[in-house]
Parts: sequence; structure tokens; C-alpha cells
Amino acid sequence: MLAIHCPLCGERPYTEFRYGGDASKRRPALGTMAPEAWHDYLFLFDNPKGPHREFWQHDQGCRQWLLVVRDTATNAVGEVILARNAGAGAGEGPGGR
Amino acid sequence: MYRYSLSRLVRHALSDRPWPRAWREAKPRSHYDVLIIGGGGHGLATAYYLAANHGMDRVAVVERAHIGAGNVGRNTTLVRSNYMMKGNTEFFEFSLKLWEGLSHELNFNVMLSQRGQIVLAHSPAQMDALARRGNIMRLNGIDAELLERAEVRRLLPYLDYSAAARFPVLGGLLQGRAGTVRHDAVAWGYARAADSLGVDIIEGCEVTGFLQDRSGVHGVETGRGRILADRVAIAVAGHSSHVAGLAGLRLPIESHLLQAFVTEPIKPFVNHVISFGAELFYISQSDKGGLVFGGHIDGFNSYTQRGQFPKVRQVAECAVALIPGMSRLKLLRHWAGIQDMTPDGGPFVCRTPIRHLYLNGGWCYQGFKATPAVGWCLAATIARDEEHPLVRCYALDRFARGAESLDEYGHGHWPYRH
Amino acid sequence: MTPGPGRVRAAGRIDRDRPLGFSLDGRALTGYQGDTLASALLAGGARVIGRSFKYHRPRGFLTAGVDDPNGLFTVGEGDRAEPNAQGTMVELTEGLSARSQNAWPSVRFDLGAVNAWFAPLLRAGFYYKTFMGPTRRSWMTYERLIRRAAGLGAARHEPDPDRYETRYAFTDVLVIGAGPAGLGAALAAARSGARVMLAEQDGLLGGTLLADPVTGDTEVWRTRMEAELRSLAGLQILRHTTAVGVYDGGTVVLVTRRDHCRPDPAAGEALQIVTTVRAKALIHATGAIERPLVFGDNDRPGIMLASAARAYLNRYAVACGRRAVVLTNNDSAYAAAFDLLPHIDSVMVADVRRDVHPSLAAQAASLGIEVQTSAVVAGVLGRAAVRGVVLGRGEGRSRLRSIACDLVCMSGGWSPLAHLSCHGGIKPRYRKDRAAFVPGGYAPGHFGAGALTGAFSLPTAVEEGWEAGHLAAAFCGFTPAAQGLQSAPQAAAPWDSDSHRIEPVWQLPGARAGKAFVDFQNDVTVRDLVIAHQEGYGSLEHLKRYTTLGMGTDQGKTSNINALGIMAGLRGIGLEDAGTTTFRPPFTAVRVGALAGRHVGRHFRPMRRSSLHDWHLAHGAQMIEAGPWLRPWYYLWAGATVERAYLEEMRLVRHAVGLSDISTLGKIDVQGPDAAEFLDRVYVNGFARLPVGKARYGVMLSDAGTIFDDGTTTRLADTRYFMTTTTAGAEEVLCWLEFLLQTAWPDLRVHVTCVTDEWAGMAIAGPRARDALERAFPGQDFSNPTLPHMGCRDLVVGRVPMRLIRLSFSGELAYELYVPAGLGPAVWEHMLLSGEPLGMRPYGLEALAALRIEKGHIAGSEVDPRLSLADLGLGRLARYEKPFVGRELAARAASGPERASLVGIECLEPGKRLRGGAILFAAGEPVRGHGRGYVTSVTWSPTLEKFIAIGLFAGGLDHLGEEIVCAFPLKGERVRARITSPVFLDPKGERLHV
Amino acid sequence: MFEHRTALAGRLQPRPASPATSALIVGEVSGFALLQVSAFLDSVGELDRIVRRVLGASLPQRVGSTGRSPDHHIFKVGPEQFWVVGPQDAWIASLQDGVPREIGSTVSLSHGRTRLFIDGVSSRAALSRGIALDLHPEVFRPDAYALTDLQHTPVLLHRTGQHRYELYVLRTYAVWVWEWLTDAVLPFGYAVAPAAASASKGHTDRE
Ligand SMILES: Cc1cc2nc3c(=O)[nH]c(=O)nc-3n(C[C@H](O)[C@H](O)[C@H](O)COP(=O)(O)OP(=O)(O)OC[C@H]3O[C@@H](n4cnc5c(N)ncnc54)[C@H](O)[C@@H]3O)c2cc1C
Ligand SMILES: NC(=O)c1ccc[n+]([C@@H]2O[C@H](COP(=O)([O-])OP(=O)(O)OC[C@H]3O[C@@H](n4cnc5c(N)ncnc54)[C@H](O)[C@@H]3O)[C@@H](O)[C@H]2O)c1
Ligand SMILES: Cc1cc2nc3c(=O)[nH]c(=O)nc-3n(C[C@H](O)[C@H](O)[C@H](O)COP(=O)(O)O)c2cc1C
Ligand SMILES: [Zn+2]
Repeated sequence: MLAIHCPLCGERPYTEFRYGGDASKRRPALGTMAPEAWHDYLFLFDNPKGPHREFWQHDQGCRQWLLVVRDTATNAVGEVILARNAGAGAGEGPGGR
Repeated sequence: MYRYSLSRLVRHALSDRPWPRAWREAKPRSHYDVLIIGGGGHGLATAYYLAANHGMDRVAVVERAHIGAGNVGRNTTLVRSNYMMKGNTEFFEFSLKLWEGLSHELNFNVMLSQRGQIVLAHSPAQMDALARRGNIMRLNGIDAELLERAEVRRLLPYLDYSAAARFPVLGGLLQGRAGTVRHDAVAWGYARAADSLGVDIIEGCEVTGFLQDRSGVHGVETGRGRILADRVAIAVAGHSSHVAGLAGLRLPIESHLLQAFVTEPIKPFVNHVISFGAELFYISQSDKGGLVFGGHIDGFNSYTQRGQFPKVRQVAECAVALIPGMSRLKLLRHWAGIQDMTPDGGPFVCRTPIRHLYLNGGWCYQGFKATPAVGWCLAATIARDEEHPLVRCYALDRFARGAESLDEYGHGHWPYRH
Repeated sequence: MTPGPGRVRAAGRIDRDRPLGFSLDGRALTGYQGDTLASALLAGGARVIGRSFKYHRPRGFLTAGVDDPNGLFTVGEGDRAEPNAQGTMVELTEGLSARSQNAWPSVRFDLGAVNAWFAPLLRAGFYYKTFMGPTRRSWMTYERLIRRAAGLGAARHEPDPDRYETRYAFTDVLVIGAGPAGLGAALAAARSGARVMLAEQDGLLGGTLLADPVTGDTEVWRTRMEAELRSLAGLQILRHTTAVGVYDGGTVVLVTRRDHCRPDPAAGEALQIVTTVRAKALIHATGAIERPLVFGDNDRPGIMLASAARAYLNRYAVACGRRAVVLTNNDSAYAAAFDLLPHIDSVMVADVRRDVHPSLAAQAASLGIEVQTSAVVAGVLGRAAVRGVVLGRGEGRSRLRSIACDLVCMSGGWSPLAHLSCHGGIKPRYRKDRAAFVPGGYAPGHFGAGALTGAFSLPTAVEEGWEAGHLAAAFCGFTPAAQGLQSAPQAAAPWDSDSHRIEPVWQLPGARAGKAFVDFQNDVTVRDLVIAHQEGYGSLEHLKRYTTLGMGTDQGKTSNINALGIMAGLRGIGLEDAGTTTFRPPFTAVRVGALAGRHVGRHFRPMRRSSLHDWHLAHGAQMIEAGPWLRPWYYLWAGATVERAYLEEMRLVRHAVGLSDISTLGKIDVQGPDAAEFLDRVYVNGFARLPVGKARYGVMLSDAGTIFDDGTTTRLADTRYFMTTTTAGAEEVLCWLEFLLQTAWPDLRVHVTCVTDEWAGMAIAGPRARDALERAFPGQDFSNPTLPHMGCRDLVVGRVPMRLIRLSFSGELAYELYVPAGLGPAVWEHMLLSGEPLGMRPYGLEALAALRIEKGHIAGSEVDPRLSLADLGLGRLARYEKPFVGRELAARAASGPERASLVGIECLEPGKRLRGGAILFAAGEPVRGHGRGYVTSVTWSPTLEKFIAIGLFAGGLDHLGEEIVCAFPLKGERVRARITSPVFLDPKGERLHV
Repeated sequence: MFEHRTALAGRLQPRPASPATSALIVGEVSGFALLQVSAFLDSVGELDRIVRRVLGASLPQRVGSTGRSPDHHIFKVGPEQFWVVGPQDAWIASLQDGVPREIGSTVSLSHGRTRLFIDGVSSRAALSRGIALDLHPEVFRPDAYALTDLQHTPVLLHRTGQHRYELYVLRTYAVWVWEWLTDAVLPFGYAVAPAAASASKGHTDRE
């Protein structure tokens, strides 16, 4: 079973977390009037076979949204940080482009 | 084609004469009119219909492993056409109609078993939702019956009707023509039929890149060298993003794991396909006797093709909640497939922004039942270089356009929620 | 009590002082404590114990362990019956009842055996080639017959009376398998101070040593090891515990069976326990199993694995025959020959190899055992049981002779149980010198030892185990113990050496006659493999699926490697290039009920109860599921059926005052200096300028610009709001708000906290609602000016803080009262008591829904992420001049005259009814296709005295007043109706403001 | 005026302790107050000063270690979020009033959480039926706590003694968790502490 190391709570089975999807993209700033920007952000995915930056929320624990790097080819979980420390819009963070 | 029949079977049994190969072991030629990437149900069906419906015989299917290695060979084999959203309804019914003639068409028994699918409802709101679906089906000439609890009980006496049931059964929607198909036979049957029409099926040949310039795609790089082709179609199921990425396309697709499960073989027990209404869970019994069941995707992107244990527990819980007697049966094996998930749960069958490159992907849970219609429509789309009318709703740019929703169950725009 | 004819005097591990009665197909039999069903049956002289799947050939036990493909029984009676139990793994208990399967009328005389006559027709893939005609649906007829013939045992409808549990465990080192390697590993790891778990599927520790004579050296070593291990505090030994799967992240799933001790479910004793173990390090010590030899009629009862014959003899004191032929391609089977000889009449060895190790030859000679080398099997005599074998020498099949025998002990070599090491996706590797596949590698922190890795000698297995134990302990940060290991008895027998001598033969030459079985359970023969190859199904995965090889309950433990060898031969490739099929969990089949554990029946999924739940139950509420909640559907005071009761409850609300439990609404406390800004961003409408003490209805969109959730939010203070959400959306909304705050706008100083559980909520609705409040809380001012519609105030009643918001879902004068949950029942009762003179009563969900439909309020079935604001007629709510979540794509969201949007619908045909899920058409147009819309919510309105509905219709209110058709073909109904405003009642809202 | 009903009121049927030697006791702890106090990003120091002033205890540094005063426990439940558990008296108002709005916020959760306990030598084994945490005493020492999942519901598990644990569960799930708990302890033999006896000031068990 996948385990995620929550920076606050420690290592827990992934079932304590809620998946939040791709975190590699920068969220367009509030009010960005370009629909294309929102389209790309919401609907297009790199979907890599390899390291994947993704959100998980420790919703059965400290309720923090985490930014996790996980290898989709092996499911091995790498670095985990609090999403709020990833920089505005979570565009940066571990394994960032 | 060397036709299969009972009398042939007898003659072979008596004479011990060897059977011919079902399909040739083709070596890549240098050039094809159409090259299809992916020897799953979709790729093979497309090749077959290109040859059968459009008279194209310089067609190749290149498959990285062996045909049927992907999801066509590992799915829970449900076929049905109980779709409600415009576009889906027509497409899946067309597919079911093709299934109904497929064994004869291919001269290969794909064992379509129209034993009926029953979707259960556990609340009045769910009953209404099923009614809406069933009404749409009937209005589109598709068979559907709304069942009250008593009728469900008559058909499925082994469900939990006790006071202990956490989610009591209120009723259900039955599609009598729905059922199962022997999954591997679909790949083999299409392969054999396509091969007999001259299609090259090239196994052990992974596409690693595209030959492309400003005028579009001209062929592919493979582990076995370059192959030129006037038109190239992608039909690689869970790997759509990866292969399209080789051509520089980014898709509205994420790859997720879906697990499937089979119990030890038992005498006939579950004689329908049943879908639980409390959670995504569905079950049927294979002709060998195993109860085949599945649930939701594991829930996070992955290419590992193996599942996580919590999901195993979760489906086991559903199994016992639905059919208490299953508690004493043994799980024999569980496996996973890699499946494209899209923001609306709907697929893509279309041309792409790159000329001569066609895409078929994003099938989520529903690609197996779509196989004949995908083959038919994608073949037409390739042959005419224009989307077949039945797949116009499956365009790649629909999110950019804000087109009508294909979201059958209203799960919103997150691929991993569908 | 007489021992069965097969029982010998060898010591064994059975307890002859504890005889046990059991039955097979109703026949009373006896065995001993320590027997398995298989050994007890063999002791009784049983030969045919089942029929094969396809050809219904008589079958006997092939092995003595988890790998046996043949001996499947239905064990137990009534609702405790378990189909397809492996006789070799069922430990005998007093009164055990077993029934044979897949034979009719009996295993001795089985009519299904006629299938054998059609055998040539039933070869690999036959069903793909026929059963297609004459009509398109013909298969359905054939299928019925095929399904009936297929399947092994039968399932039952009754619920399972037994109890199962799941649990979690943590350890430093987990050792799987307690053979010599596992024992060594556990000792080494535990001595280092690490926490160690040792899991063994058998009831006894020792693995293959258990098949050694109990009088030998190895038994001395085994008992000493066991004693030493038991003395270690940090070691937990789990017997009857199978590791069934290794999953990502070092998770191993163990299944502990307690079937043999008949646990009492009423006392909470579980029959089986599934443990999810997180181990920092893992040692695979699963050993190896022997494989059969493939030759014509190799499935005749009496032909079994040499290791099995030896185990039956040494462990269970059963000789499976009196005259044995040992047929082998390697040294290990000689052990069976030597051990059997003293207990039976004759033993002969037929060795397919040209040369036999001199010491083996010498030992055989000294015992008077004939050894024939270069042996081939030209035929097998006997049908229901083996009566002899026809042996030849060399390829030329010269000098055929038949040897009378009733037992053939065969050995085709050993196959390591690499299954678990492959579950994580690592493919096994072919080891030529062992003619076997071994683990191709290990995940970090995983180690392998013993026969699994090809260490086929006892000292090396123990050594490797010890080593692995050290490595695993070190991996977890422990310093390996310096202390030495109980050294294992040094190799005495020639087979117990590191130079494993084997001549791989995947198919014995010579035998053309008879069916040569590769997969015994699924009746797959060499012939089937040849056909599959000819037809092009030669890749291993195709082979498996075309012939069903290895897909039985044994998952091909005895057959896969032989099939691989034969297919590689046909294709002219080496085994190292052939690969294997994929090993998948579980290692052995697991009860579905064990996996579900206690999550069954009522415990299947969490149930949420409001703090008023018990009151409702005690006062005649009929409850209904609403997501995880149970809510009052209607109350018996109002009627015996929902159809009657909700009308009465509605009447109460429309004419007097009712009380309903709305505690299930999601409630979120929003606080902080930026709370106003935050809400402005998440709602389409504005909240920043909402005055303190006021509530406002708000709608949230998702990023995609479609409906996400709705609810009212009240401003309690400058920097504090009280948000409510839909019952269903509560969790989603909270997570979404947290997502935005933590990822998108971490600069906003806002805290959101779920307070759904903190507050009990009750709606007080009806024209007398104010009176009710005044009676309940005398002395407080609830007048219009102090508490207008959409107003809010905090009350403190007897030191209890309460929150009163004037909101209406029903369309009547109404209030929502929130009180701390623990006081909910008291306040609720107080409200009812003080409201009694007004006729105040509780009302349920059905009435709540009907009331809101009359008022045209949207709810669950309309809050649909496929819909836009405009679709729901909420377009004007949005303040597009400010940024909010979803604004950009909402603006683009599908719209236009053809887009379906919210309307009211009233039935025009008295006596007919509208139904949820009906499809809408314009009057006169053909009723087919997808229609122009559909009904989302419907009710009989006692106020309007007709069926009314809300729904979506193309063009929406542009068609106000037009006649339409509501089609419900599922019931053959078409009803004329009219488009109306969705607000059926009091469109000006006068009732709200009284 | 209004009687308080705990989530399990009426469900704590006393049950004779079973003869099993390992018998467990389970019950509900009532009569406590729980206040959530939270700081904004850079104000934890300030919040800590306020809490120290009011309670005489400081905020724990990390999730898992408790802060305490003679009457209070403080759990860290988020990066800047804390639960203060104590008797139902004046400290609540002092803290509610004492945290300036620019610094942070307070929310009462006294009614939203139900506090259960399990006590006895087999408590760890019983909890392992549903809690995926390593409760080995060297890993999860007395007074340690964790936020975790129990049967699909969030719980705060606090080890209050060698063999005693408390579970803070959501009130609306309390009956569900209680049903789970009484089922999990079944194989070990158990008794239910009567409602009154469990109404203690808190967790005094320290072995
Ligand atoms: C567990 C599970 C259960 C399912 N149950 C159902 C169901 O009940 N009903 C239903 O309708 N649908 C179901 N589906 C979905 C359905 O199986 C798929 O949508 C469908 O099979 C996909 O089409 P395909 O058959 O062409 O895919 P596949 O069989 O996966 O074919 C794709 C092929 O492309 C090959 N490929 C990939 N990359 C390359 C490359 N670079 N070069 C060459 N070849 C490549 C792959 O090896 C593979 O063989 C299920 C899916 C799963 C995983
Ligand atoms: N002479 C030969 O050719 C030959 C060949 C093979 C083995 N051997 C002998 O076998 C022994 C090897 O010792 P070993 O310890 O490696 O193997 P072993 O077979 O003695 O022990 C393996 C143990 O693991 C258990 N096991 C297997 N899978 C399991 C699972 N999934 N869960 C729980 N338990 C499981 C088995 O029940 C068995 O007790 C040596 O004594 C060696 O001499 C000899
Ligand atoms: C409908 C269906 C029925 C199956 N029945 C069995 C079965 O009876 N026995 C078995 O071993 N595997 C069965 N399988 C699973 C396959 O063995 C295999 O696991 C699956 O095709 C995925 O391939 P893989 O495990 O090689 O990756 C079945 C698969 C499907 C799709
Ligand atoms: Zn956490």
C-alpha cells in the first residue's frame, strides 16, 4: 500500500489522503480573463510516466494539502511538502520544471 | 479465410490435421496506407473495418507486446448501451448492434452473452435518475425496463434484502440486451479476420516516435525500424498521452489504474450483470464459472498495472454487501489495467491538429463495449479524413469549445472522479 | 478403531491417540489429529477423489500442499459450506464433512466422463470455432449448457455465519516461510533486536523438513530451532498464516486461518484474519515446490509427486501404495524411494538421466532398489488407478517392459515459489543450473533465501536465511547479532548438496499414447499446447488464455513451468527468453468475506446520525438514507405511508408550523480579516458588503464554470461568517476551500473549520413560526424589524448560545435555529412542547422536498455539475465585474436558445401523474430521441391540488405557458403538461416577509 | 434549562466484565470542553504567548506531542492549529476573547467531538483492527497522539496510559465508531463503563 509521509503527521497509508490531481501546472491568477489559460490548466495533462507532481490532502489527519512527487512508473513516493510552501499557484516546489 | 465450423472441427479431430495460424506473423513492410498503433480491440477492429468496409488492404497494426496484451485482455467484459447523454446513446447502441452480429461477421465465436444488466437503485433519487436513463433509452429504440424491488428480488434472489442491508435495494434498471463478451476472443477474432483481408499484424513492435514535418505525419519509428505510412492512428488505450506526446500533443487525459477480480469457478450463480448503486461495483460470472468483478479506479495516476490493496478490500466489502453468499467464495486473482481517464468521462475519436494523425483514446471504463463501433467509425474517419457522424461528439477540442457535456453521471471535470 | 489400509507404522506427526471422525459424501471415516483431509483419505485407501474439469477423468491427489490441483471438495454443511477447498490444506477436525465435486452421480461412476469420447473435439480453443449458429443468439443456448458443465463447487445464497477480521500490523522484519531458510532468517533478525514477524502457512514450522522422518537429524535441529525462536520476545510467530500478496510500499497481506479450531463467532472469535503488515524489511523464504513429469496418462490416480509421497509417509504415516515406481530427472526423488522402502512391498527407480550419482546408485543397490537409467515411460496401465507403467530405455524405446505398481512417485525438478517477489512487477529470472525460475531481483529492503533462490541444500538454505536475517536487520538499523546459529545438520544425502543434479525434461520422450497432462485442473494437455502453437497462440500469454493453462484455483503452481518448457521447445527458444506469465496476488485463494472483514451488513459503510436521531426513532420517524446520513423521511403521526404522511406534514407547514431536523447541512465556520474577500472569490455573488447579522444565498462554481454547490452564508461579525452547504456537498466544499486557501491564495488570512457536528439545526416553518419562537423563548423580540427575512441573531437562552437565522426553504415564514449539538434534543423537545398549542409537529424529508418544489427552490437533483448558472435561472445572481472561481469558463459555458434551463411544469391531465425522470417534448412533436428536457423533481402539490414538477427544458421560460408532453415510456405513459414558472407558490414572497 | 446529551447517551448499557483475563473497558468521557485555536501564518508565537498567559501551558511544537497544564491538554492539529481540551469553565471565554482577530481565530468544538476511551491490556490489539498506526509502546508512547483514520472517519487517537487510549471522534459518527469499538473488543471480552463513571475531568491514568 502506498504510504505518504505527511510533513506534519508522519508516514500514513494513502487511504488517509484525498487525491487532488496534477500539481505541475500553475493555476492562473484569480481573475485571469483568458479562457485558454484556464482550459490548459484544467484540461491538459502531461500525464508523465515517471515523476509526477500531484496534490494530496491529508483529510483524515491534519487537513493539509500536500505537494507530492510520485513516480507513476513505480508508485514510489518521493519528496512531500506542504502545498502552501510550494510558491504561489503551486507552480514551484519539489521536482519543479 | 479458413472458415471455422462444427464440421471442420470434427474433420480436424478425426484426421489430426493441424489448424492454420489464426493470423500471420507479419514483418513490417516499408510503407502502408494506414498504420495503426496498438493491437488492442480498438486497433484491430479499426484495421478490420478499414479493409472490410473501405477496401484498404495496405494496413498495419503495430503492437508493442502481443495483441490483446492491454485492456481488451483484462477488462470485465461488460457490454451495454444504457447511455443517456446525446451522442453516447446513439454511439453505444450502434456498437451493441455490431456486437450482435460479430461472431458471424468474424467467423469467430466472441461469445456475446446477452444475459441482461441490472443497475440497482437504493434511494428514490437514484430511481428517478435510472428512470431518466431508461426513458431516454426507450425513446432511442433501446430496450430498458424499470424494476421494482420485488422484481429485482425475483431475478436476483441472492442479494441482501434483509434489514441488515446498509443500502437497501429499491429497484433497478434492466437492459436485457446487455451482457458480456469473451474478451480475448475479440482481439483474436478481429485479428484473424483482418489478417485474412491482408492486414499486417506486427507484434513485438513498439512505436517510439513519429516521422513528421510541417505537412503532418508520414510514419513512425519503432523498435523494429522506421515504417512509413500515409495515415497513422493512435489506439493505445492507457498510453494515449505517452504516444501522442511523441508527436508533440498534450491531451486531456490522465492514466489511471483500474483493477479487476475473479473468484474461483463455481456452478452458475450470478446469471446477469449487476451494478451496485451504492458504490461503483459491478459483477458477472464468466463462462468458466469465476465471478468477475470490479470497482472504481485506484484514484491516482499510475502506469504500474498493479493495484493497491485497500481497493481489494473495498470491492470485497461491496461484494459481500451486495451478495452475502459471496463471503464464503474465494478470490482467485486480481489484476489491473491502465486506463485513460478524461475530464468528462468521454472518449476522443477524431482527427488531431497534426495532419494524417488520428486519435482514439480516453475511453475510461467503457472502451470494451465500444470496440466494434470504434473500429467502424475510426476506420471511416481515417478513410474519409472526416469524422464519422457518430463520433463527432468525441472531438479533442470539446473542452476548449465548451461543448455539451458527455458526463453521464455528473462527476464534474476531474478525470480521477469519473 | 482400525487404522486405514494405507496407514503405516512410521512415526509421523499424527496423534494416534486422538482419532477423529469425518465423512466424505456421507460415508463415515476416521483419521487422526494431525491429518489433513487428504492424508486421512489416502490412509483409508482412497484413490479417486475427484473428476477432472473437462474430460471428467478420475483423479487422485497429486501433491500434499497448496499446489495440489486435483483434490477439491466442498467442506462443511449448510451455510457453512465452502466450495473448492483443497483437501491437502484442510486440517482434519472432528465431524468434518466433505463432499466431492464435479461428478455426477459419483466420482467413481461419473456420467460426465462421456466427455472423454469427444475429447478430440474439445481441444484448445474449440469453442471459438463453433457454437455460432444457426442464429445470432444461438450461443445463448450453448452457453447455458457450457456454464452448467463448467464451474467446480457451488455457491450458496445464505449469508455467511462466520466472523472475519482485518487488522494492521507493523514490524521491522517480516519473514515469509518457516522452512529452514525462514527459521534461520527469523533467528538472525530477532537476535539483532529487531521486531520480527514470521509467517507460515502451515500449522507447523519447518517447511520441507516436516517431510523428513521424525526420527532423523533434521528433526532434532528443527525442534531446537523452534524452541529457540519461541524464547525470543521480539519475535512473533504466525502459523496458519499465508502471505498472499506483496503490495507497493512494503505492504504485505497475511491471511490467518483458524478454520481448524472452529472458532465461535458469537464470542467474537474470527474464522480468518487478514493482516495488512507494514514491514521495513522483508525476507522471502517461501521455498520451492516439486513439479510433475509430463507423459501419457500421467494423471492416473496413484501417480503423485515424489515429495508428496514422502510427506504422506513421514508426516502422516500413510503409504500411498504398496509397490512404487519412482520416476525422476533429478536426485531429490531418491529420498522418497529410500524412505518408502521399509514400509512397502517394493520400490524401483526409473531415472530419465543416463548417469546416476555413484553414491546414490550404491545406496540403492545396498537397499536392493533397482535403478533404471535413461528411462522413458511408454505407457501407463490402469484407469481409475495406476496399475503399472510401461518403461523403456532411451530414445529408441527399446526393451519395453511393464512394471506393476500402484504408486508412481514422480519428480520433474523443483520450482521456487517466486510468486511474492514478482507481485511488485519484478520478473523472475531463469536459472539454468537449477532448471528453474528464481526471483529476478528484490525491491529495496527485500531479501530472499533458501530454496526460493535455488539453494536446494539444507545447510545452504539455512546459511542464506541467516545471512538474509542479518541484512534485513541491518537495513532496519539494527546491528546483527554476533552469536552463531544452530548449525544445520551437514549434508548427508547426495541430493542435499549444492550441485543440484537435474536433467530438465519438460516432456518425457516416448509417450505418444494417452493424454499427457500439463495442467491437471484445467485439463490442458501437451496436444493443446501443440495446437495453440500451430495456430499462432505461441506467446506465453496467448497460450495461457487460449488453453486456460494455469488459470485454475491452483493458478498453475504445478503446471506453468512445464508448459513454458514445452512451448519454448516448440518455438525453438530458450526458457530464459520465454519469460513467464504474470504472477498476481493472491498467492493462494482468499475468502472474499475475509477481505471484507467486519465491513459487512450494517457495518458496510459509516452511518451519520444527527444528535436528534434517537428522538426521531422514538417518535415514529421512518428513516431514509441520504448519503451517509439517515434522515427522517416522514413521521407516523402524519400517516402510515409516505404518500399520506407528507401531505399532512406539508399542510401543517403551510397552515400552522412544523419543525424539521436540518442538522445534516454542511456547516463551515469562516473567520479571519480576509474572510469577506475570500467569500467574494468563492461565491459567484458578493458577500463582502453583506451587513453583519444578515444571511445571503450563494452559489459556487467549479473552475470549469459549472455548478458546484449552493447554500446560505451568514455574516456573524466583521471577520466571521457561518456558511452552510448542501448535505451531499459538505465534504467537497470544505476540501475545496482548503485547497484554495492553501495552494492558490496562501496569503489570505482566513481559517475555515467544519462545524457540521458542532451544531444541531432545526427549521421552524409555517405561518405560526414566529409565535412558536415567542412561546419557546418568551421575552425575546422576534418581530420583523429586529429579525427580518434573511436576518440573523445570536440568542443566549439559559447560558446556551443559539443562532437564529430567518431563512425559508419552504416558502413560509421560517427560521433556522442552530444550537450546540449536545443540547439539540433538549431544545428540540422544548420547541415541540411550547409549540404544541399551535399544533407544532415534526416533518420529514419528503415534505421538505415537496415544500421546496412548490417554491421552486433547487436542491440535490438540480445542483448538477453538468449545469450552468444560466441553466438554473441563476445567471443574474453572478457579479461578473468581480473575479470569482469559475467566472471565465462560466461566461463561456454552453448557452443559447436550445440550451435546457429551469422551468416549472404543471400537470394538465387530472388523474395522471408526473414522474421524476420523465422526458419532455413540445406538444405535437414526435416523441423520440433525447427530447427537449427532463423532469428533475416532482411532487403532488396539496396546495395546488395537482402534480407539479421542476425540470429543465430547451429554451426555458421563453416557453412559459406552452403545452408540453412528459413522456415516461418505461411505464408507457405520456402526460400533457404546461410550462410554468418554477415558483408555484407566492412568487412575490409575501409569506416570507410577514 | 436544557439538558446536555452526549452522543452516546442511552447507549452505554453497562455490561458485566467478561471473565476473560484480558478484559477491556470501553466508555465515553463526558464533561470536557474543546476549543480550537488557530493562528495565521506568522502569528503562532503570539498565539503561544496568549495561550501561555491564559492556560499556563505552551503550544506543542509538533503534531504528536501534547502540551499540558494541570487541567488542559493541547494537541497540535495543523501547522498553526491547536485543540485545547479542558474542563468546562472560564478558560474558554478567556481564550475566545483573548485571541485578537488579526492573530488568529477560535472555534468551539466541544459538541462536535465525542471522546471515547478503551482501557486494558488488549487495547492495542483491539485498536489494531481499525487503526493503521504502529502503536508499539516504543513508537507510540503514552501521551502520544495522532490524527488518523478509523473506519472512514477522522479521529484523534491519544494514548493516555500504557493500556489506555482516548478517541476524539466526530459526534455524528460517534455511534458508528462506538459500534465498531464494541465489536472490535468482542473477542477480548469487555465491559462498558457506565455513563456517570466516565464523566471525569480527563485523562488521569498515568502508569
Ligand atoms: C480492469 C478493467 C475493466 C474494464 N471493464 C470494462 C468493461 O466492463 N466494459 C467496457 O466497455 N470497458 C471496460 N474497460 C475499458 C476497456 O477495456 C478499454 O477501454 C478498451 O479495451 C481500450 O481499447 P483497446 O482494447 O484498444 O485497448 P488495449 O487492449 O489496451 O490496446 C492498446 C494496445 O496498445 C499497445 N501499445 C501501447 N503503447 C504502444 C506503443 N508505443 N507502440 C505499440 N503499441 C502500443 C498496448 O500494448 C495495447 O495492446 C475496462 C478496463 C479495465 C482496465
Ligand atoms: N534436494 C532438492 O533438490 C531440494 C529442492 C528444493 C528444496 N530442498 C530442501 O528444501 C529446503 C529449503 O528450505 P526453505 O526454507 O528455503 O524452503 P521450505 O520449502 O522448506 O520452506 C518454505 C516454507 O515457506 C512456506 N510458505 C511458502 N509460501 C508461503 C506464503 N506465501 N506464506 C506463508 N508461508 C509460505 C511453506 O509452507 C514452507 O513451510 C532445504 O531443506 C532443501 O534441502 C531440496
Ligand atoms: C473476464 C476475465 C475472466 C478471468 N478469469 C480468470 C480465471 O478464471 N482464472 C485466472 O487465473 N485468471 C482469470 N482472469 C485474469 C487473467 O489471468 C489475467 O490476470 C488478466 O487477463 C490480466 O493479465 P495479467 O495478469 O497477465 O496482467 C480473467 C480475466 C478476465 C478479463
Ligand atoms: Zn497530516
